[in-house]
Amino acid sequence: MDLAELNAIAAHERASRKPIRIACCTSLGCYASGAVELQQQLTAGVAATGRAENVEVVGVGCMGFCGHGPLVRIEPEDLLFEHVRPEQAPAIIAALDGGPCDVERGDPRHPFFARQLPIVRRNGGVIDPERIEAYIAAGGYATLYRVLHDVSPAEVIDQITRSGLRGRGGAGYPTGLKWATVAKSPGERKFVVCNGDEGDPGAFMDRSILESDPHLVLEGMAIAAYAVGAHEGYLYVRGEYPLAIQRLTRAISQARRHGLSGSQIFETAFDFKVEVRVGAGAFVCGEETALIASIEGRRGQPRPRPPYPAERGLWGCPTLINNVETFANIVPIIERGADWYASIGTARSKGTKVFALTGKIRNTGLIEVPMGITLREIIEDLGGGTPDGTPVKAVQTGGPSGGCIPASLFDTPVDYESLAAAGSIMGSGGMVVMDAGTNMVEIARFYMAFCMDESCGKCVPCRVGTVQMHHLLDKLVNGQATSEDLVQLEALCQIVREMSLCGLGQSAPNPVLSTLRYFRDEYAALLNAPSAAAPQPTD
Amino acid sequence: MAGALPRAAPAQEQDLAAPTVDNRQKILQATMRRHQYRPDALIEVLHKAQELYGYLSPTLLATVAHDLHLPPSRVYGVATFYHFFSLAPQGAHTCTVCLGTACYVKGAAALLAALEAETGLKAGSTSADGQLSLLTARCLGACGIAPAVVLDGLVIGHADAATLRARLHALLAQPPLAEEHHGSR
Amino acid sequence: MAGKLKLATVWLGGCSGCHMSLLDLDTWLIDLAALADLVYSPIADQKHFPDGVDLSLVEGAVANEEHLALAQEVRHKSRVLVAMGDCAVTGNVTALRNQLGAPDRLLQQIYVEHGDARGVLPAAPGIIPRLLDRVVPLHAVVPVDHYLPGCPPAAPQIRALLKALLSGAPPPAGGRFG
Amino acid sequence: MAARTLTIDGQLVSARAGETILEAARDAGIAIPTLCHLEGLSAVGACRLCLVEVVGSSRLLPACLTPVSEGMEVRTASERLQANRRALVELLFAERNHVCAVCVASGNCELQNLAVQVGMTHVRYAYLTPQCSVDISHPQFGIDHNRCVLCTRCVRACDEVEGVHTWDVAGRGVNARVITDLGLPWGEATSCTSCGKCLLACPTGAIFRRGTSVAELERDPRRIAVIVASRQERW
Repeated sequence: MDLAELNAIAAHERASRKPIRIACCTSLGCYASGAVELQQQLTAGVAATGRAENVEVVGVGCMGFCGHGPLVRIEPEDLLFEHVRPEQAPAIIAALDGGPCDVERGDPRHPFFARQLPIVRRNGGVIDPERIEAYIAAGGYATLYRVLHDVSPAEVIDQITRSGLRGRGGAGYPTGLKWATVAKSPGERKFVVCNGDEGDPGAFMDRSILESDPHLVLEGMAIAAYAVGAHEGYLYVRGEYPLAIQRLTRAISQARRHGLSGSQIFETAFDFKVEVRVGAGAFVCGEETALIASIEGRRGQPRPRPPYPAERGLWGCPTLINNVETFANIVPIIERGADWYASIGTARSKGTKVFALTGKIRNTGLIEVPMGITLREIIEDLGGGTPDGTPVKAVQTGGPSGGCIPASLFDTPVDYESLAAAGSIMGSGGMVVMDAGTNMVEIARFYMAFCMDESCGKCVPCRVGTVQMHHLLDKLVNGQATSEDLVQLEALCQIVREMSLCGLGQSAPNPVLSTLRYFRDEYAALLNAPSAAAPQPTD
Repeated sequence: MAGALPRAAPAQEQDLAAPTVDNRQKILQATMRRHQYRPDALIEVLHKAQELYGYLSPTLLATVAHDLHLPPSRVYGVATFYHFFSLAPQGAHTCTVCLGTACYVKGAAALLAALEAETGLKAGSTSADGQLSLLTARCLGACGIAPAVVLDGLVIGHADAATLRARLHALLAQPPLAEEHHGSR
Repeated sequence: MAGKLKLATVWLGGCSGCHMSLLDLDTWLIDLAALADLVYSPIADQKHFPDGVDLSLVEGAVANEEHLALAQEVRHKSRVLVAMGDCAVTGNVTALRNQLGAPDRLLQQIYVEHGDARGVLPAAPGIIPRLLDRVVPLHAVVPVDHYLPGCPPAAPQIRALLKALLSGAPPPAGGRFG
Repeated sequence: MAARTLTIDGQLVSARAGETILEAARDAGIAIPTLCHLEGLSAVGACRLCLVEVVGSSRLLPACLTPVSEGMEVRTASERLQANRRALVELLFAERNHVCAVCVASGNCELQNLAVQVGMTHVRYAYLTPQCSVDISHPQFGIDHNRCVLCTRCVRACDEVEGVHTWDVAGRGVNARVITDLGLPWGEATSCTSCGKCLLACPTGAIFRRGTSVAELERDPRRIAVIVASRQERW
């Protein structure tokens, strides 16, 4: 593969496009709602009405508006249809001629779409994620070509550093700094690992990126490998994401066939071989040292850091570990420059962040917004508030490691520092909206049950402390707790946070601490209360 | 409305043929060979073994340990660490309720309670006749269509108790599946 | 003699070994009698726990309803409460039954299934107290001021504790389980 | 030998480069509590008892794994550390069924000693009272999971010293258990060489030598009759 070939593929792909395009979302949400049958019906309908000459039906990645799926978009008219059933295919085809159509219409200019700034999701809902040609036609792999031929590894790292990109897995460590450390670490053999073990319940950004644009992640990993001097990579994906695994596996073999992965990429001396590793159901494997253990075929138990994986990681070799969304940012940054990227966002949090907006919210789905946008803008403007119009009570960010932010703080801008100051974390991007019907102590117990079940059992404070905290929360929810129990709960939060070995334990108390901080009255109301817990929240 | 998901196992290479009782051992051997019997392939191999046999029997674990030159206790330690691996046969049908945050906030716990009441099973257990396993999942990432339930690999979004009850009845009303469909002993 | 203190010792769910250890203090008990009056104890014939006790040593875990009621009464009427011995401090041997599940099932097994020919559950309301679901240490039901672990605590340890507490000093640290 | 000078609890301490804080402290006579650490085995930093404060680090660091550095300032016994350690020991006592009074290791047990060392007077947490098995299928040794603290010293001794790896950990979280081979009874673990290194490594009474515990001395009074009978034959 050389540049001419790459351009030829892109040109051919563009030339074979038809004037009218019916794009059908085939990502998990829509997939599970019957999108595949819908796509078949649309294809059959187009053929049956003799329009195959100028109409194409394409399966595309996630459009983001998952709560309204299956979604269908017609281009170039930019018509959006929601909740489409397979039997409505003829009506959609009829709509091509401006005919009457009773299929539910969406508004592509709705703030849910209009307020977004797609950078990593730019191809999501646009290209067919199962075809490398579609990615190449959208400019894919041209950046890798340019990097391998015209940019030195040090320059790549410099670009990433100057872009201000920070890890999108949650902690927000400066990506450029991490790359520089791995590049500097001595060693013949180095690895690049993509962390796709998106374990936070309520988060599905990485799944969506992998399902919608797998090559974007692969290209980002290849650039990273070039920059740090690695030749082998692993993509660790949750076993719960079979569709993402399938598309990723297919993407890797396509890239290999086109000489874009493996040996002598773009006929240069650069080799980069990448393998998928499938997780087997362990939240703790999102922690980087546990993830390494899992790739090595062992129990996913973390080990104390330092040494950090950048110095001693996979099989003791320097290893760069970044999250899916982080890698998805690489191509756009190199393509358009660090300055462009650094111009987006806030002083210390640059670029965009993808969030999964779920829970008691009208517009459920995936959004990509610039850093610095306020929680209120996300929840009220994009999200449209609660489905029944009642006030939002709080939003949970960061999953089991994060916290609940009350409505009174919704003017908080979304950036790493502000969310931390509000007692939560950016996390990987889950945002679960809660309304008045949500009992915050129950939510805290829910997360503690999660951490307790997911504790690997290696260190004492996390292994036993989470069980004791859960026990106390259980007593609270059941109205059997005394004020001494509450004191003990808070003390345990501190101990588990300070003494645990890895991030899972260190952050396990966060949901308790943040709900105690903002909703202490709900805890107090449960003390020695004779009645049982508030009823399970309902829709 | 539901779509079937691909199987939750590494699909790196196409297997030559659909697995039958006879060639499962061959397929497993081929998987190990493909990984050059490297110990670090243990989790990949266990994924494949479970996919082929339905669960990881002691014999199967012993074979894997032997062929990958791993201590049996390490194989057992790994197999019991990860939630995906099951050391006991699963039911002919499985019903998995997602208990992720988004589903929880939308009433997944009540949904699970309804299913437990309906089936008489506790979450994580299999009916005595081996027909149904009632399971829970951490988060399927299907938060956009919460609450989500997976019935025999079919994801059902915006699930409600009445619909699920009906679908379960329909599933269980089918003639019982033969033993080899859900792993042999 | 206005300064003489009121001392009580209480026997809940334990083997009485702690009290035996107390008796091992031999002649020092005479010195003790000079310091305090023993107003309630399994080794004294006193039916009701009196008011205004200065120091109570409690042996044994809380295993039945009578223990629970007595523990609460003792706490209420004592200025300083000491959990004496491992059963009071941790539940110890008395709490071993917690691993075997709820007591109803156990009683059924012991008295009916593996019992003598008559095979009946012991039932005498008001005489035989009902077992609690779980055996718990003393501090799980009432606030405890000091802990003296040991099974039993050695006589010199009990003496050191009594000496300190009766003179108003903090008890010596330490003590060992088992 | 490159030397490093550091301060531990205000005391100037000289250590070899590459030594851990724990080693340096012990050489200087400063006791830092440990449980999962055992000289001769790799350090895993799992029990968290040896966490210390190091000036300049926002996190507490495991003394067993943190190498000394020049000018390092370490505090091993701040009030916070003491309180946290005490809590950890209480959590361990609450986790399984540790009944010192009926334990073969009583008086010779690291967990029991730790309780004294950290000043644990009682356990503030709820006893979890799990159902734990006792495995005496091995002819020489037994394991009582009620007394196991999951320090994994047996696992490491078996793997790193004996080189067999009969032991490992199965399950996770509070349900984790040390196991032999495929989780079968120890007596059926064919990889076990009966070397007894796990017994040497165990800090509590979890792994014990059979026939030495209370009421467990194996005797066979019938052999007297056999001896007498055979003597009669000869005479």
